[in-house]
Amino acid sequence: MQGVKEKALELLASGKAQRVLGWKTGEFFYDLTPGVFESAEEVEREFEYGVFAGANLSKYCIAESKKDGVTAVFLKPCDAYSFVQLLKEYKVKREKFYIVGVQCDGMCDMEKIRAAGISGATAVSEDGDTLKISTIYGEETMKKSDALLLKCKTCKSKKLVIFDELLGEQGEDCPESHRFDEVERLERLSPEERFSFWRGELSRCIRCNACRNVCPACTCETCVFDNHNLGTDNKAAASDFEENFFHIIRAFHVTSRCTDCGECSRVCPQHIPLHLLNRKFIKDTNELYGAYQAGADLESRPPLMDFRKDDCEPSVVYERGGAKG
Amino acid sequence: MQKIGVFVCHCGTNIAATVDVETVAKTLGKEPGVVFTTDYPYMCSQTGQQMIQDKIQELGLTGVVICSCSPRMHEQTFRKACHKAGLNDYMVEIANIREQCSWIHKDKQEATEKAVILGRAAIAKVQLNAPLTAGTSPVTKRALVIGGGIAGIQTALDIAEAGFEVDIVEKQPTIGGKMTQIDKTFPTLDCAACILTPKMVDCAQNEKIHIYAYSEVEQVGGFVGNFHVKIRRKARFVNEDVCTGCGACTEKCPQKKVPNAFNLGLDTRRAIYIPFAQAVPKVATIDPDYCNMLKNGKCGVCAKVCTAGAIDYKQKDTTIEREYGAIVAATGFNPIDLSQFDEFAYSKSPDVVSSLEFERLMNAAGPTGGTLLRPSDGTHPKTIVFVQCVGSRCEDAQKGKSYCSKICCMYTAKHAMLCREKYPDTDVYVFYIDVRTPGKNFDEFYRRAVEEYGVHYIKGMVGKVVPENGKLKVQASDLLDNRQLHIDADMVVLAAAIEPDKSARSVATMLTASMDTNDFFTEAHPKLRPVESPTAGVFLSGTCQGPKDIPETVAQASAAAAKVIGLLCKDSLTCNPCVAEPNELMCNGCSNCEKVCPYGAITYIDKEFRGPNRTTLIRRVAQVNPAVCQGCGACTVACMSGAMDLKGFSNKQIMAEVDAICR
Amino acid sequence: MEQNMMDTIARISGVNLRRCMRCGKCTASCPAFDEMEYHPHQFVSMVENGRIDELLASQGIYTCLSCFACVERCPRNVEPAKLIEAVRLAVIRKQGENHLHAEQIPAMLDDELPQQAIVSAFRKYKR
Amino acid sequence: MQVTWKPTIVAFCCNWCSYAGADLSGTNRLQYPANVKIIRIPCSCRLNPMFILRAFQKGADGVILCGCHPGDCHYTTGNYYARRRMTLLFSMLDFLGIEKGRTRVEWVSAAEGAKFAATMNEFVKTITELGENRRLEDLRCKE
Repeated sequence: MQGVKEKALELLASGKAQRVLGWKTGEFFYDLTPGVFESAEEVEREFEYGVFAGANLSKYCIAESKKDGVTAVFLKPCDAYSFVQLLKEYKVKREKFYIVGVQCDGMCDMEKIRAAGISGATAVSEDGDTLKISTIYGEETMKKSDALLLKCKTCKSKKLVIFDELLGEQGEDCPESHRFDEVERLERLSPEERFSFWRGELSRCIRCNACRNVCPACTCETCVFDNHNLGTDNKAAASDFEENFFHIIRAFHVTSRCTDCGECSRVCPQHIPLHLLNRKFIKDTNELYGAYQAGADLESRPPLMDFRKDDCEPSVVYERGGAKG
Repeated sequence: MQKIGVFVCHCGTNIAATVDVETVAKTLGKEPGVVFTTDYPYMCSQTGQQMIQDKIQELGLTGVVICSCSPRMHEQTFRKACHKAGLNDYMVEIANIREQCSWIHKDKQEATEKAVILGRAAIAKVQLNAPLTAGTSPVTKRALVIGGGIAGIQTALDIAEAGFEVDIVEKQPTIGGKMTQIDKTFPTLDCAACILTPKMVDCAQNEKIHIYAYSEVEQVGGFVGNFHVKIRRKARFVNEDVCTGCGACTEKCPQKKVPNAFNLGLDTRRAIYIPFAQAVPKVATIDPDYCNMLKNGKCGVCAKVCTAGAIDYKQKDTTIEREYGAIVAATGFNPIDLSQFDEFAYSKSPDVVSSLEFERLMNAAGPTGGTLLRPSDGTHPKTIVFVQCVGSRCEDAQKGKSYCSKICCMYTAKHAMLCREKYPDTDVYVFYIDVRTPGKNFDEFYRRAVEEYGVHYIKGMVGKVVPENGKLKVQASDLLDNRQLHIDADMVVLAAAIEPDKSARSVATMLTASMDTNDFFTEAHPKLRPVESPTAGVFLSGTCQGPKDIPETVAQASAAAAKVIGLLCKDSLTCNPCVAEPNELMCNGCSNCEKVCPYGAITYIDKEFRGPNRTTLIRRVAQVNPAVCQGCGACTVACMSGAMDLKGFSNKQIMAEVDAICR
Repeated sequence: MEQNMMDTIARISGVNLRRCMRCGKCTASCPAFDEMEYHPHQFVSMVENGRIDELLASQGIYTCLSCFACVERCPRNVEPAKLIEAVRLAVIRKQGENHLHAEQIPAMLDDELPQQAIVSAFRKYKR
Repeated sequence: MQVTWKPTIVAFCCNWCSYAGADLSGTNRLQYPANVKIIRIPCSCRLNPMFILRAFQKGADGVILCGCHPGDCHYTTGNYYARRRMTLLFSMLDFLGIEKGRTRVEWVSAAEGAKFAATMNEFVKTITELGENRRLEDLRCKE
């Protein structure tokens, strides 16, 4: 997407925004991290947008919302859902933001590029469906679709649910995202197989809390797992139980609030597919209580804070046998 | 660390036979914080209680655990006893070792082990207990009655009688409700107006009662004892204080073609009107849908003829705000819309009427001056067919109601009887499915209609009514005779089902009072608390709670008034101290708790907090109104961070119990 | 046997007989009342009381017009017409017990009768 | 070893219906195993999923929640929320491969003493068949 950096400069120059929330290069060129820019010089020097701008900026809006003046923020479709959810929970103030909706056709994962046998990359650019990769050994190309982040492969929607200005075209929901395929696959397994799958995954957890810190739905002042007074604090993955406990409760706490932005899995240094826990809850909610997308609007009641008198009984879990049909 | 005393009750042999109480007492003595244990045959006896009190004072106990029967039995007893000894009520925990241990187990060892564990859980909990004091909230000594029908009138009169101020809000221009439209009342056949209008006048003249007619409740805030209500007074375009009710305007108004709602559209009235002669307040109202002056500024006749100068075409709706201690819902009923029942030709023939329309046709103040005439041609009907259960007991929710409307059997008997009495030359048929006449002198009344007045009661139903050559061809079944009947009737009267007034739903929402699927208000307990809503401070009067006849309505109205008086007599209300409480430092202002609160007890405020480096931060945090909170705990689970906690059943306490049990 | 038939008819028709509150609106609505010896409300009670054989032998089941007035009007959704249809089906299912034997038919044939009607009758009532 | 093991079962009962139902089964002397221990909570909606996991951590083998029948909640809506929360939580536990029989919700009114006892007998039987809770245990909490 061209013009993101230019838009940042334009917004600062016109005074529409006092600062810009965007991306800048991190440790490595493929490691774009969120950054706040207050002057044109900073933007010129550090602002960067490209195929590695996977980071969801909406959580950073919480901090910016507390500052004076207007912050311009670039939101991709999945980030926009998170932003609306934050708005719904009063974590950000709408008038504090000038939202530039950025249409997005997926962000890339350096590890996928490496996995394709390309090493020593120094720069990556996109040309339509093709990625051009400069390496110390020369130029390489690969199909962009093969390098997409996990979350982008199963993109749920290209619709920008909130913006003041659009870069690119407004998009649509992607009903064919197949985002629940993996959940369904697991549901079809026997409980023993599922148990060993999840033990295998969760036992790698090092309790670095990256998933919690990046999650736009994890916005508590004090996380329940940091609450010493309550006796629920636990800081280290000291036993199997605590790994389970942390991830079950975290997923439960974001149920009907998680927009499925996929950041948890993107940032997990241990590559635990945490998004599957969230998607399991989303899938169950959709199936049992009707389709619901967190962050799609400001008015609807989240399913967990709502009920119908003829809701199914919890015993439905035994009947469904974990998987429907 | 608490100093805990543990008292194990034998309950005679009820507990001691299966639980080794001595062992329990001895084992629990080893628990941390326990400074005293004992067992005693009857803890709840005077001596038992005295022993607890003595030990509290002697040892300076800060917590007491009593292993005895269910807390549902004696929690209050023991709390009171400890209170007398200076220990806070909420520092007492009961371990239920009778109902949930000794009575259900036979093996003494097993039961003893379980009793110890239950005792441990109670000790673990009491370790974390904190003294709680019940707060109080003041009571505004004024009641609001929503709806000014016979139910609302009776409730208001009774409350006023006890010396409290009452406001009646009625959406129609006059109070009186449905009963004003009724001709005679069963089973005594006295005239409805004759018994109702004196009560209406009493309301108007009672200094304690304030009538806001032609008004609607717009917003309700607050809670029991402290409701804050906005009432919208709709513009009458007539100054209520100045109008004398002389009626000159209603005679001179040139717009004569307005369907008369009071007579259910069977005749017409003017654009400026007084619904009926005995209206209270007796003031004129301009119907803005028909008044030429209001519609296009041409006319002004009423202003010219009004010697009092009461007409005010520029009048606007106004809103008044009032404080109340209690609210009574008396929103009443309406007959259902009969247009769904085209087999009875209700919309095709004016001679097919609803029972309420029939009341007007029989009434001396009605469109025919009390002579029963067919609406179509003004002739006297010779054959009249009454159809019962039209829309009642109907499974099809699109058309009717599944319930029995309760009053139709009796009023139909009344109608049939009155017809035969006034016009002995008429043939009267009543088609019934069942005749339901429970009530004092009710069945006698129905039998009189059959035996003395010769009304033809036929067990069966009318299948269809076809208007043909000025007659109504009625095809019906006679099940006892296994015949199909064909009657050429002059008039057909349909006993329409009754349903709650449409406004009830929005009133219930404002009051956070619950309703059933038929939109009747739900009572707090179907048998034991029939005139109270589950929402504290909201009471139910009349048909808004379920179908009722006049005597039942009046009885319930007085019952609701008694409940209101009981509440308003108190200067303050003691609140349940086991309520939710947010930790503001941890609250993240997400509003999830507010969404699940059934009482609207949670609000949010922006509050200043000290930030890092001497800065201040403004954060949105939850506030719980302890007078409104009932302590269900729904919010505590909706709160992710655990900022919201429930006093008396805190997260920590419950987890301590879990730990003690699973240990 | 009776119980069996009752269940079969209830199953074919999908009618819940217990819903009937004996109001008689079905019979009141029936345009073919005079043509039937049993009337819609009786169908309901007869099936419920196990008087199936009488129903099966009744000519009335063929005079029912299937106009569905009773279904439309029934306040309890009992749907008597569906019951009558089920009884007719039950008669058809009792194939062998039919009124005519194949060999009786030629004598009764009439030149005007369309060939197709005869064939379909055979198909319908074959053993 | 196999013979002596008896499951530990925690039953969370709402104060208004199920706790009273449990009392009634006591009053009627209806037996159920002693391994069931009841914790009184004001309403089924007070049950935080953390409590359930905590119970498993500390060695419970089964957890059951009893509340008023839907529509009969003392607080009008509490059990409706509890129903959704528990449905989703149980489904998640199943998704993680935890035996789904270990958790259960049952609606028991104050008049259903017999149902309470029957439910507990049945639940204890189920848990006994499932055996010790291994998949959601915390070895540090075991003796």
